[in-house]
Order: sequence, then C-alpha cells, then structure tokens
Amino acid sequence: MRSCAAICAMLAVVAAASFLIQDSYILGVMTVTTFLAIWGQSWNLLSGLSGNVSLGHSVFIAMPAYVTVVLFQTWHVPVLAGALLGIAAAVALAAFIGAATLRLSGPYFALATLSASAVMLSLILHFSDITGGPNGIPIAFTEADWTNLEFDHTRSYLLVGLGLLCVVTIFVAGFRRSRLGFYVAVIKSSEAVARAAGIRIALVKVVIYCMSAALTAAGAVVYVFYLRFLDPGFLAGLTLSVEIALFAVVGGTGFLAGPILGAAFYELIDVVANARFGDVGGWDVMVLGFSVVVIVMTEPRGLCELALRLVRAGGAPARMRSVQREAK
Amino acid sequence: MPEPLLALRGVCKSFGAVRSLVDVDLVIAPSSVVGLIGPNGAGKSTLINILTGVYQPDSGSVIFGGKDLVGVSTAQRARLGLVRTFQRPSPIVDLSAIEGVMVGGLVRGLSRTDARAEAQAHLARLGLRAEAERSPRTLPTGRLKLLDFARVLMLRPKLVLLDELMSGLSGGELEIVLDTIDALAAEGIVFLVVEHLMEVIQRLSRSLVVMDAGSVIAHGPPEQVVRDRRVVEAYLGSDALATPC
Amino acid sequence: MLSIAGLATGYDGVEVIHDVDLAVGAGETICVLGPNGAGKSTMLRAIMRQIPVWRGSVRFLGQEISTRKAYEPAHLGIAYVPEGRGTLASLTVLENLEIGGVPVRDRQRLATNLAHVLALFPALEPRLQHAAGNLSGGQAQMLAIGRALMGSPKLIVLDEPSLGLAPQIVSQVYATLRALKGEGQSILLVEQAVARALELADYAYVLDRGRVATSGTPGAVRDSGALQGSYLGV
Amino acid sequence: MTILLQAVINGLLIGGVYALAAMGVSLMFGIMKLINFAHGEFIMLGMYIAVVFTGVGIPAGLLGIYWVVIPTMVVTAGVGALFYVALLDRAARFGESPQILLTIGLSIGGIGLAQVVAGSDFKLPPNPVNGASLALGDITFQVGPGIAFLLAVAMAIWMAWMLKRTRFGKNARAVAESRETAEMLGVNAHHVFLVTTTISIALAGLAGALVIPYHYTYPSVGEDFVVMAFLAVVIAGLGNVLGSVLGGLLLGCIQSLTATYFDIDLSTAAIYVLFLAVLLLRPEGLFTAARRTV
Repeated sequence: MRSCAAICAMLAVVAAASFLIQDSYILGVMTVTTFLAIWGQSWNLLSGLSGNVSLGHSVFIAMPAYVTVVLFQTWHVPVLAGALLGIAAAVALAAFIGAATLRLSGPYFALATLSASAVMLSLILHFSDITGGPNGIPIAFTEADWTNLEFDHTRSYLLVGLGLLCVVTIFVAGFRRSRLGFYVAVIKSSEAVARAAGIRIALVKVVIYCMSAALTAAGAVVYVFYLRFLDPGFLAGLTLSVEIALFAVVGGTGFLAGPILGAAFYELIDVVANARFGDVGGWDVMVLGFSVVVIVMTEPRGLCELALRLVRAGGAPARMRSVQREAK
Repeated sequence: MPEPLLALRGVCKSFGAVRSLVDVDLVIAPSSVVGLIGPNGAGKSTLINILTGVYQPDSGSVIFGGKDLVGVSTAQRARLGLVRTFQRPSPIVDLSAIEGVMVGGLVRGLSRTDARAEAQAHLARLGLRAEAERSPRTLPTGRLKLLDFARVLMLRPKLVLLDELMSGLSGGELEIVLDTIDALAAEGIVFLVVEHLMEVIQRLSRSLVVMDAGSVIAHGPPEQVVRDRRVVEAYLGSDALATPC
Repeated sequence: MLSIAGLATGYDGVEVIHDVDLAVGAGETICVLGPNGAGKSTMLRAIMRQIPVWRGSVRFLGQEISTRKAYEPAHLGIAYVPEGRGTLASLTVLENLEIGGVPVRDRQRLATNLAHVLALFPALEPRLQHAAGNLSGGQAQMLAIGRALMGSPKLIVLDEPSLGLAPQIVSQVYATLRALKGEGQSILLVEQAVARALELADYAYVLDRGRVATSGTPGAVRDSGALQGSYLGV
Repeated sequence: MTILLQAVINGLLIGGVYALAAMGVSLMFGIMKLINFAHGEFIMLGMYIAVVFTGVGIPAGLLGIYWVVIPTMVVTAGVGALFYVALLDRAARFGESPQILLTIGLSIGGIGLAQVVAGSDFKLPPNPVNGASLALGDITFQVGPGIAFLLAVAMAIWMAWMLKRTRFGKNARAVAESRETAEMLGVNAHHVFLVTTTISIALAGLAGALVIPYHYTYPSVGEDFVVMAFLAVVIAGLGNVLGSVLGGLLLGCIQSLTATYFDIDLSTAAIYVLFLAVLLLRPEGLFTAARRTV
C-alpha cells in the first residue's frame, strides 16, 4: 500500500510538472509512456500475478478502439457511451478467450493468445467496409469537447492518462490484497493445491482475464482519440502485444512500479535512439529485446530489483538487510 | 451404528495394464483417526487421488456424508469438507504465511478480517505465531508443512487426508501436530493418516487400514493388525514368520 | 568396488540420509532393507548422481564419483534398474536395450550382450519391435534388468525389483538375479520384500529413518529383530 | 477442376517452407520441451546470410543461386550451437515463462538488430529463379517454391530416418521421454540438446537460403513463415516432427484454397480458427495418436 501511495504521488508530481513543459514532442512522449504503462500494468494483473504469459493483449486495445470509433463515426453514438460499449465488448471477448484457454499454460497459452491477436488483425483487415481495412480510419477533429474525448492540447490527454494510470495502479494494488488476489496467488503456486483448497480455478481465471481486459480497454479508448487514427497495424499488431509483455518484464512483474518503469525505459530508448540515429530504426526494439534476454539470464526480477539494490547499497545497515535476504 | 462418514464400495482403478486399486471396500466411521499403511505401490496414493477426485474410479462408488461423489470436482469436495495435504510442502510463495492460511477461510466465505483472526488462532495452536507475517520463501520445510496443515484446517473439514504430513517435521513440531490431531479428533474431525513412521501411526490411530497390491488386506485395531499374518507377509515376505521374532 | 562413507543427502533442504557407510565388494550381492520412507531410493539416487550428495564420499573402483554428472556412472560401469522400472514407453523394446548399450562402443560386444539378455529373458525376443509401453509389469522388469546388462556393467544396482509384481513373477526375477550372481556379477539390491532379498544376499544392511540400523550376514540380520522393529514398530 | 488442382499444387509448394520451419520448431520442442519463439528470426538471419553470399557471385544457369544453401546452413548451424551454449543451456533451469520471454526477447531484439545493421529496405538478389515456372499441361509449378518443397520432403525423410535409426536419434527420443532415465543409462543430455539446437537452427538457415530467390528479405520477414510454422506444429501435435511437416503442407493448402475461392485475409482467420479448435478440442494434435495416460 505504501508503494501504491508513493507511485500515485509521483504521478501527481509528473502531472504538475507537465504544466511547466510547453514542448509538444516531450508531452507526446510522456503521453505515450503513460498509456503504455496503463497497458503494462493491466497486463501484469493477468500475466504477472498468474504466471501465464499473454501475448495477445492488443486484442483488448483494438476491440474497444474500433467499437468506440466506428459507433461514433458511423452511427453517431456518443463517445462516452460507445467507450463503455467498447470496454464491454473487450470484456466479453476476454471471457470467451479466457474460457477457451483455461486449461492451457506455458507455451500453449502464449501461442493461443498470440494467435487470438493475429485473428483480430486478419478480421479487421478483411471487414474493410466497417474497419477501413489496412488503411484504417482517421478521426476528424470537430471541436474540443471532453464528452467526445476531444481535447485541443496534448497535455489534457496526458492528464487523463495519468489519472487512469493512478486508478489502474490502485486497482492492481488492491487486487493483490483482495480475496481474488489471494486465490490467484494460490493458483500460480499450484493448481493442485488451489483445487485442494476449494478454489474454483476456472471462475477465478476468467474473472481476472476480464478485469485485465477492461483496464486495458479503458486506456485504449482514450488513447485512440489522442492518436486520432484507427491504425490496424499498431492497435491490432502482434508487435504491440509482444512489446507490452516485454517491457513489463524488463521493469519487473513482481513490483507495482515495474510496468511503469518498464514503459518509461522503453520510451526512453526510443527517444534516445531517435535523437542519436534518426532515420535508422530498430534501436528501440533491439535494446528492448536484448534487455529481456539479459534480464532473464541474470536478474529475473527486473529493473525494479536493480533500483532497489542501488538504493540499499547506499547505507551499510541496509546492505546487511539485503545480504540477509539473499542468503535466505 | 451411526452412518459412516466415508464409504467406498468395490472401487477399481487401472492404468493401462496396471491395476492400481482392485475392488476396494472401506468404511470410515464419523469419529476416528484411521491410519493407512502399506508397502510402496500398494495403491495408497491412488486411493487418495480417488477420494479427492483427481481420478475417477473405473467402477465402484464413493459416498461421503451420504452424498455420492461421482462427478464432484476436487474443489467442491474441499468445500464439502473432504480435504487433503500433500507429501511435498506446498507454500504459496507470493503470499505471507498467514495469508496462505487465510485462503482456506476465504473460500468458506469469511471476510478477510474474520479469516485473519481464525488463521491467527490456527497458527498459534501450531506454534507458528512468530512466523505469521513472514514469506514462506524464508521458512524451512517443517514450518511449511505446518502451514499446509493450518490452511486445510481453515476449511472446517469433516475428513482430513494427511499424506505423509509428519515426515520432515522436527520432534517438537511432530508433538504439536499429534496433539492437535488428538484434540481435533475429539471435536469430531476424522483423519485418514498415510504415514511411514510406524510409531506415529500407532500412537494416533484407533484403527489401521493396510493395503497391499491395490487391495485392503486388513482393517482393525493397530496392535491386532500388525500381528496379522497377511500384513507381516506383505511387508516382510512369505517366510518371515518362520523365524522367531 | 563401491564404497560409501558418511553419505548424507536429501530433498528440498530436508536431510533424508544421514552418514551412511556401505560397501560392495567384487562379485558380492549386497542388499539394503528398510521400510517405506527409510531413504533407500534416495540413497541410490544420490549414488547414481540424480540428486546432489551433501556430504561424504562415494567411491567406485577407486574413483570419487560424488561430483560426477548424471550420465557418467553408467559409463564407469554402474547400471541402474530404477524403482518403477523406468521403461522408455515410446521406444521399442529393442531400442530400450540399445539405449542400455550406450556405454559400450564395441559393436561385437553389443551383439554378445544382446544375445546374453535374450537368453536370460526369452520372453522379450518376440516383442523386440513392440513399443515398450505395452509390456506387462513382469516383462517391463525383465526389460529393465536386460537393459542394465546391455552396458556390460561391473555393478548392477536394483531398486525394488519385486515392486508391484505377482509372486510367481517375483520368483522369476529372483531366479534371474541368482543366475547373474552365479556368473560373478556384483549386485546392490534395495528391497522391501525382505525374505527373498535375504535369501539372495551375501550381506545385508537395514536402513531406518536414513541411518543404518543394523548390518550383517542375512542370518544375523534376520535374527536381530531390527527388521520387525523398523517395519511394523513391534 | 484445373483451378482446384492448381490451388492445391500452389498450396503444397508454399507449404514446403512452412514445413521446413515447422520441423525445426517441432524438433526443439519435442526433445527440449522449449518453444523457440525466435525461430523466425533465425530464418531471417539465414536469409540475410544467403543474400550476402549471393554478393560473392551467382553462377550462370537457372539453379546457380542455390550454391549459397550449404554455406548458409554451415554458418547458421554454428550460430545454433552458440545459441545453445550461451543461452539455452543455462536458461533450462529457469522454468517455462522465463524461457518463453527469453526467446521472444531474442526474436524482437533480432528484428531490431537486423534493422540497425542491414536497414529496413527489402532485398531481392536478381536471379533467374524469381518468377520462373514449369508448365505441365494446364498446371504450372513455380520453380522457387517447388525446390523448397522438394527439399522439405527430403529433409523430412532424412529426419524420419535420423530419429528412427541413428544412435543420436534413439538417444534423443530417450531424452525426450525421460531425461532422468536416459542420463542414468549413460546418455549425455547436454550433448543431445546441443545437437538438436544445431540441427534446428541449421534447418532455419536452409529455409532462409531457399526462399531468397523469390521472397524479399527484410528484418521482420521471419514472422511470414514462423507464425505458420507454430500453427502447423500445434495443429500436428507439439513435438511430432513428421506431423509438423504435414501440418505445414496442410496450412499451405488451406491458404491457397481460401485465397483462390474467397479472400486472402480470411485464409489467415480460417487457419487460426482451425488452430484454436485443435488446441481446445484435441490438444495432442491432429496427427498424434492420443497417448494413454499412465
């Protein structure tokens, strides 16, 4: 709970600091980081806590984004109502995928979720009358109106994103200490033990899948209006699914701040690589990918653990504690 | 005679060509501590897996508290009061010691506060009060096994299957567990104890079930059963009694 | 040829075997008895390098093997017939035997060994091309022993070869072991079936809760009462 | 009728590359219980290496470009051995999820590396195979995919023989069933894993070298083949090496048939639906007999 409060305070500081920044590129980077962090945090609720690596979280980004925008542009459904419908659609999809992948674990679960994401992409490409196919759909800006999630300043999206990230973080923190959070921890330890303790495994798994999808979707419906473009390659692409998993792991799935730190790390590489190498792309994914390799091979608990060690190494008594902990 | 808590009739289970359980009949009264022993491969593990619903019997019936258990899931059985511990310690590594125990109460529908209070009581009884807030990663095997026992007790069980709970416990821990079992048995909880440690079985059990080659070959008071000719043969071979002991 | 001194090992941080001393001389048949949970299989798994040795030494033909890798004892000449037989079910019977011959490089030698195994267990011959998973318990036990012999072992280690077998099959298994003993094969046998093991052995150890409770000639062990004590608590 | 036959032929020929990729994935999973999510990037690596070799020169004649196959396989085999020694050997003790993340990280990192080193442009060495076809009555055979198909079939036959008859094959199957039992009998599991990884990655190199005459080479090209390979492997039954070859060919046919009669995007969806159905209804795979549970 203390770490949750610390994170929210930090996000509030970021929000306040954003008023000092006028550069729209920096604000844009901060906004992207915030939404990536929302998705990483939501992903962690499912995969970090349950131990099953999902490689299909972009379906919960594409589904609500398309539903909201298509309803708005084609049927003139108010954006907020459409967003709720979009989130509901993502939850329904999660219930279906969750139920279908119940018995799968490890590589099977990863492959099944990855393929769910690929199915979504191919359906979007196929039904181009509705979805715009590979060209996507641009979202025309009409007027600044918060009920349509249309703001005339990037900072507004950043602030909404930070608020949402706070909510998601508080939710995840509360979830870990909740009844359901306990059950998930037992299931992660051993399904046989969970069954022997009377836990309804199927129900718990489907419910956390739906929760994770709902939080992911909430971020997606806001983000798509910031993006002003339904881009199938980005929103429904396999790359986004995989990146979410990877930067959350780089940050550290065992920590509340892990996915946020991971998202910031990933965006930072992107910014540095853009500034340093300009048009030669690939640096960001290369560093991200190989960081995961390094982290898996050396420090499976991510950047958060490294940061903690640095902090602890500051004082001798603290060092004693960390040594003791390692010894155990 | 009161209605039995657990009744197995004609239970068979084969895996391919291997017949693990052959026509097992077993009746357990609603108040007792029953020991279950037998040589390796006698079918004890299969029996536990049948009772907890990991396997379905090929034929025969399992009646628990008057209810036929066919098609009842392991989790449902646990909520009905038929619970087990595992041979290997099964800590919940992401939760603290007391939280792992609370789970049993949460499943029963207790609030977190009530579950915590009840878990405290169980931990105190098992001598784990000091370890309540620690991570199970930092606890030795004996303590972990006691935590497993406490979690199972939180489910308010009617029948507890203890699968080698007591091997790996220190002397002091063993005494605590034995006393706890005695006390709970007096409150009406039934224990089916699978254990290698004969003196433990003899001290606890009011009756002893012996299995060999997938069948129950003896069931009765311990001191009588260990002198049963078939039991001695099962353990020591057919001509062991030819020599004086 | 095998000498164990002060061996300690276990699982998950729990010590199961405490300071066990044991020796097998060339051509000897040694049996280790003891109830379930006494640590017999654990001891064998440590000797066979499947679990770490915590303390003590395991020497085979003068070499320390307690730090060797899991595949090495077989190459040094220790063949293992594990509890539950360890049949490779997806391979054929012949392929199982061939895997047993991995330590032997000489083709001529392999052919001789195969002929020897099939002479010992004629029941395997018609089933050579069948999947080993379809064998009955008795046949699988014969396959496991035959597979161990394929590697021309200097010492053969058996873990409860009578487990789960009908009495007449157990008799057959023991007849085979007797024949091997007659050929001068060194044998380390772990058993629960006391009577048969004592009949075969030259020397016996009784293991109780991870320690050697008693050891001696079969007659002495049988008369000591240690067996009844550790098995049935009487 | 001609259209149908042509569609099936095209499908089989496309499926040849999927089959080669699937064989490598399946071999590694079958023996090491590890899904190599980076397999596609090893194919991509093979393609770039082959393209580099074509820079040395392309002999005259229709099939001259295929000289690059052998050196490409040699180099990728070396990379495979290094992959095992440097990463997989140590990662084995980490458990499932870290292993998945390791190979996914390698996959993404590999794409980035290719982009950084070779740029994002599409490469296709000029060669006579591209677009060449043989006509047999009304049916045409594309030469490039045709050769890939023939080599896939040849490799499948070699693999079947190798697993069934050779000493390594028997040892590998023993390790696949029970590493503990195999080691106790004297089989060096590390050695088996090293050789398995080397063969698997060399197969990726082979697939890469075979597609460069008619398929663009670019950093994320691996996805084009490996996603189908994963699906083929699961549809066939994870670890069923020969089944995965059939799976690859089957997927090629489904792709070609739906593209001929419906729409290419739907063909992807159709394949995924088949994949999900197999995963849920018959997790042991279409071409694997249900094992008894003992």
